[in-house]
Amino acid sequence: MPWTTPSIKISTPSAITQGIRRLSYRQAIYEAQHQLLSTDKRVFLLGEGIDDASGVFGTTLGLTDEFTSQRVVDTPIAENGITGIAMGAAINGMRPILIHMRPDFVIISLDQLLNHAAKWFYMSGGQVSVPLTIRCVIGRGWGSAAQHSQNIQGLLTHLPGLKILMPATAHDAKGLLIAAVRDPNPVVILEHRWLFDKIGHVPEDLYATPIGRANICRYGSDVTIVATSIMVHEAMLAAETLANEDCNVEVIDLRSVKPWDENCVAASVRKTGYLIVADTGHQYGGVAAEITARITELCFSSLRAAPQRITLPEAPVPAASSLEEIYFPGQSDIIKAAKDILSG
Amino acid sequence: MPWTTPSIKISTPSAITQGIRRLSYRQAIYEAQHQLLSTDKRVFLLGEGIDDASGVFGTTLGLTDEFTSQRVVDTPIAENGITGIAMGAAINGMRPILIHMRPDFVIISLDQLLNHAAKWFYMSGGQVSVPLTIRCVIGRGWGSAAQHSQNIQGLLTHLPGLKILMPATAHDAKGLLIAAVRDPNPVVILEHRWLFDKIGHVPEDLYATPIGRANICRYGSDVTIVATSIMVHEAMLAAETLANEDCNVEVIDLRSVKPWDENCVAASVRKTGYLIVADTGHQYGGVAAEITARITELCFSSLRAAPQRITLPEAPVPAASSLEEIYFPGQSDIIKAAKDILSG
Amino acid sequence: MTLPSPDSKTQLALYRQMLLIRHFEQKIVELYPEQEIRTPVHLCVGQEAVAAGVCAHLRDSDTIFTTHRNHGHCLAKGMSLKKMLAEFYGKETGCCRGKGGSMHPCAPEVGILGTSAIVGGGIPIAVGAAWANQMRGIPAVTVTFFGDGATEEGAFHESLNFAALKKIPVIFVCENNLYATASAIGKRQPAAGSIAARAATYGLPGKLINGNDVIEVYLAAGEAVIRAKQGLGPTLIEAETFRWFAHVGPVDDTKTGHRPANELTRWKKKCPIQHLRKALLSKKILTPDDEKIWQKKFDRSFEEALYFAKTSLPSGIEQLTTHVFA
Amino acid sequence: MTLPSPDSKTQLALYRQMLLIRHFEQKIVELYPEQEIRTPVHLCVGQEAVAAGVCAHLRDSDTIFTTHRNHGHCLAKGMSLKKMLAEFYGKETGCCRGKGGSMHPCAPEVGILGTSAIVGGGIPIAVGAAWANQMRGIPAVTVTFFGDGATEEGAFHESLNFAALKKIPVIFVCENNLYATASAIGKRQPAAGSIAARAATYGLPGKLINGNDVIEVYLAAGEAVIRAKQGLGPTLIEAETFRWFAHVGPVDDTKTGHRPANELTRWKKKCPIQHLRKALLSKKILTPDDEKIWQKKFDRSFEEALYFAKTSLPSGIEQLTTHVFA
Ligand SMILES: Cc1ncc(C[n+]2csc(CCOP(=O)(O)OP(=O)(O)O)c2C)c(N)n1
Ligand SMILES: Cc1ncc(C[n+]2csc(CCOP(=O)(O)OP(=O)(O)O)c2C)c(N)n1
Ligand SMILES: [Mg+2]
Ligand SMILES: [Mg+2]
Repeated sequence: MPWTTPSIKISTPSAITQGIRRLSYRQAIYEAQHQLLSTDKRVFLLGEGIDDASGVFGTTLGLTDEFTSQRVVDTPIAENGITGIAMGAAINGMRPILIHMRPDFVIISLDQLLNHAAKWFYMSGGQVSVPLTIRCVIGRGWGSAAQHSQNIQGLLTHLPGLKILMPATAHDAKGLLIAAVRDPNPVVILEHRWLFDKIGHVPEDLYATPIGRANICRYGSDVTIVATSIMVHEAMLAAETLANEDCNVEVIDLRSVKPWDENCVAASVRKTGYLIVADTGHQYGGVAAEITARITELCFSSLRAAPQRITLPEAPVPAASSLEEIYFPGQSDIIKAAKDILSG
Repeated sequence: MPWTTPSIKISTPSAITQGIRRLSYRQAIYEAQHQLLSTDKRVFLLGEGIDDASGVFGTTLGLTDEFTSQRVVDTPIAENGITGIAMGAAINGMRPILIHMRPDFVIISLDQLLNHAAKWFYMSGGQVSVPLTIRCVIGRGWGSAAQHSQNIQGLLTHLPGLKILMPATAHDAKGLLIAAVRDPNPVVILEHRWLFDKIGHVPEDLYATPIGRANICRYGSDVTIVATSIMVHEAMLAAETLANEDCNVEVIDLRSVKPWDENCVAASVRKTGYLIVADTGHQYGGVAAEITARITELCFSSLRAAPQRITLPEAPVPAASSLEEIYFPGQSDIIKAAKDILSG
Repeated sequence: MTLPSPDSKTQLALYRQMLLIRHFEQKIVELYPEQEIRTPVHLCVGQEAVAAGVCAHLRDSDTIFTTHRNHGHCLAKGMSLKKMLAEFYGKETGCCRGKGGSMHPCAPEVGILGTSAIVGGGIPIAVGAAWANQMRGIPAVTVTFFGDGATEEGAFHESLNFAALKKIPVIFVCENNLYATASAIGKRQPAAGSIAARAATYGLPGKLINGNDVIEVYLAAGEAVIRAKQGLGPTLIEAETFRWFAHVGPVDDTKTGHRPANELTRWKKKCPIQHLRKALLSKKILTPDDEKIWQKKFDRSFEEALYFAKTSLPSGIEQLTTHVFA
Repeated sequence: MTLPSPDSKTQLALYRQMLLIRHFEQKIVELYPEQEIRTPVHLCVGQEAVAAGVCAHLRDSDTIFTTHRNHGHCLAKGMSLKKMLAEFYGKETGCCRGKGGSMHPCAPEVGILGTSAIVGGGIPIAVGAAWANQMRGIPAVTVTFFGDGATEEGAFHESLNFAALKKIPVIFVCENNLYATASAIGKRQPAAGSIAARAATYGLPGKLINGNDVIEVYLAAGEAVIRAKQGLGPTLIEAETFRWFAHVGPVDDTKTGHRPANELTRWKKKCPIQHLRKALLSKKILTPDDEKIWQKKFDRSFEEALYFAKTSLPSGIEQLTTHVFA
């Protein structure tokens, strides 16, 4: 269907894809799940339509046949209840991976996620932890509009108790999923659909990308750009353009938005003196707000200008493609921000 | 019951209570509702246990008898459904005031609140607005713990489409409630339970406190403290102490956390060069993060030190009173922050 | 309370309505590959009888809440074809100024106060809108259409409870098309359960009907409307039916492996339009000429609307951040 | 399937259990005015039969999920009195290290894997925990206790559907005490509705029982446990009962105007403890001496636990931000 292909072009900057074994982001997720199901009896997958012929954008294809419908479980349409059920299984010996095809459906489950999963270990005085992994496919475009393409990292990061990951590469799509399942806490992974075809180096083994560690994708000394998810790729493209104008950008792929690698970002900002945060989400109290506020606290004397945030406009997602085009920020916004910030 | 009385003492700084007609915050809310019910047939109240003998901490006492159970409606325990129902009534000619006794119950209703009410006007292309008012009593103490005393302004402010108010005085408790009901949009008012006995000037007429306008409660030139809800009173107490040490603090009662009065705060920070934000909520992406990030953007060259945030620790609310005492920040934290920031 | 069968005129109107919906959907099927409609479309071919049979009872002052699968309901409720198509094409002249797309139609002038694409999300809103009528003394009825999948959401249960408690003039119409996306109902709900039977446990009438028989739908909805208007409260109608196309898009999803082909073949034989057509022809209520005239009319209005949609201006930048707040 | 009546020994044990719960609650009533228990208490006096009758079937490996009104369930499931009281007193030695307070008891060693105070919140979690047992081949049963108010939440409905669909070994025990805080059930649920009857519409057995008759509770729960262990799936038990104190705190809420006094008087006559006591005394299964000995024992263990609780250290600062993550 037309809406399964990106409306924007993402080329693959070389720095990210060096390496030998190459898989797509989609295949990387598939492989992580396959390996987890194969090696850990506690792991199971559940979600709405998880076993249908499209296989959650191809990430679960064939897994039901191979591992049975007991371990790859189609569910009723009942996001809050199913989240509670997955959580119940998690506290009683299992390692569920709950899959949502759209971020908006996570909002329906926030009672179980925020009132329960995020607090259970603390309320129990450290006795009962919740090793629950939630995969959520995020995306945009093709008139999906206000209720089918929100960015929810800003909602999920606010209250204590959840870890939130946003892989930008095939490598991390696999590594962070494995890390999430191994983590004894509730972890939400936001996977960007426009990255599913993105190819990158993916080792064959069952490796974990450490949660809370950022990745410097490009070294530079003039300005620091911290980016999440698809914005990492926009930032890399912007960096190439800026390099032609003698501006050396350092691009940091945050990977994990909570906890986040403040040491890595702070060190970079101390070096460059300038910070731009490019997040896929909204501005008010979003990930970009937190990074800006915190880095200002940590690096005030190094900052040579106010940090800049690149986020969504203050409006729900519109449907018309003419509006979508201007709604979502991209490399040109990053280039503009870099020029603005450097020119004071 | 013991848990209905504050565990902390709040004296009443004079600047806030000047005036002639004096009512408590509780009475002010009651009066606003009474006047709204009397003057506008479209207004009705609904909520769990709204008509019981305690009358939502005394704010709805007797209203059912006076206005009938058709207009002051006890509801089933079904927060998401009831929010949708209230919203449905709002889009079809009514002006519902939906009351929650605890903020945590709002989290159950976020599908209707964030996926629906916040987006309806936009999705409809500006045809159908949602004049829904939600009153939510916030509070703390007496071992209410993780699921009964959260601070949710940081959750509600992130996505576009809701207005969020936090009255700190009796005057604004009435005025903002009236403003909310008159506003054609969904508005959430967070009323702090420990302020219910607080006395202040409350005019008798049906007046609205403008949404989005902050209130400078105390003028000063050395440091700006922006505070929300009960933290306004903590900030006023801190200001008195600091005044004795020749530090003149400007205290701004934000009142409306979204939209918020960035002009007022920016003007103050341009004058003082220092900003402290004292919010009742969490740090990551909270109201304090947004104000810090935004004011840094607006006033970078005026800032003489990094803005400081006074927020909750990164943990759910604990039950033991020994832990509660250290969990919630207060005037001493504000005093310390002011000293720290000024001493660089 | 049993209503008499509808007269010939009504039967003809019901038939025409179904035909109009089918016509519209077929046009969308043709146009969609152009990729100018840049919003997902959830076709209702095969399910036309429910929209037609229910909406036949409704006036502009009655309200409906529909879902992602809303074309039939909107057309049957009298929504402007121009505004509907313009919205599909992302135009400023669309029913939501291009902001809503295909999943959030809104036309207050004919009682469509906005649409949720969150499964189950519109149900409580409908109850609330109906409650507002009750409170204001307006003798109108509200219908909420939803799928079998929506009955799995908590919102469904909470809505039934409240509507029954307050005797709210709302009609719950579940179009049970046996699937939610590609998941058969048996994978989502226990075989021994029943959606219609649930109504009784809240003390409201629930009826399982053949959703492909427009007369049966018409009669059941008629009773429900009378109950609602008499102040007797809500009704739940479970109409069994089937969609012919994939969950989304003009695709045959039996070919993509999402659903078994023989099931679709079986249901196509139960086409709601053919079913009534045979009866009407044999009773001479309908003539093939009627149909030809209608088809022409449908073609003409569609072409006009399409021209309007295609030539309207795309939603402009000034729309981007307006209407966040009223 | 009908179970035989429990033998004298079992009856005596059920009686003793109820007495223990009542004893505990009365102590809390005495102690609470000291204001050293700084956490809200939701007393279950009047409802002891449900906890006693259900938990009599459970072993440590069986799991329960309870609610804000949890004292009876926790005691009947074998929770340590010391840890429970220490938690009430906000102590580091409490079952949640003082972090949970009265509303979130946790004792994995006896199958209490944490508690939600969100009405209805524990129900899906219980279903999931039971599902985990099913997946792991562990022949244990899980019970979720909840009030009548909780059945109004969507989570209840979603949980029944899923548990029935997957034949999960979980038992839904609704303690219908006719009130949620001070709202009578008639203000919240339609009179013509029924909680127990709802079960059948999901294809699972539902039974309305006298929740003040511990033998009736014991028998109903016994059947449900057998069904669950035989792989036949879940059961819903609606046990009608009544609480004697206010929703929260040791208060007579008929005096505060929250509930009518005559209703409470009527229900006090149906005291679950007195009901069984008369039968046991008349059959000479119980002697007043037994009771005296038990009371002494209860007193002694309570005093010990209280001493432990009061002399333990308050939860210290190092607890504040630990255990956010494992
Ligand atoms: C809350 C929610 N969960 C999931 C989805 C994704 N989704 C869209 S339509 C659909 C199936 C709905 O099935 P049903 O209610 O039977 O309606 P039908 O499509 O069959 O008309 C799903 C799961 C959604 N839109 N909202
Ligand atoms: C989701 C939610 N809504 C509201 C409350 C406040 N509250 C606590 S207990 C209670 C009544 C619950 O009634 P019921 O389920 O019948 O249990 P009971 O107290 O009668 O044992 C309410 C409304 C809550 N804790 N959680
Ligand atoms: Mg369906
Ligand atoms: Mg109850």
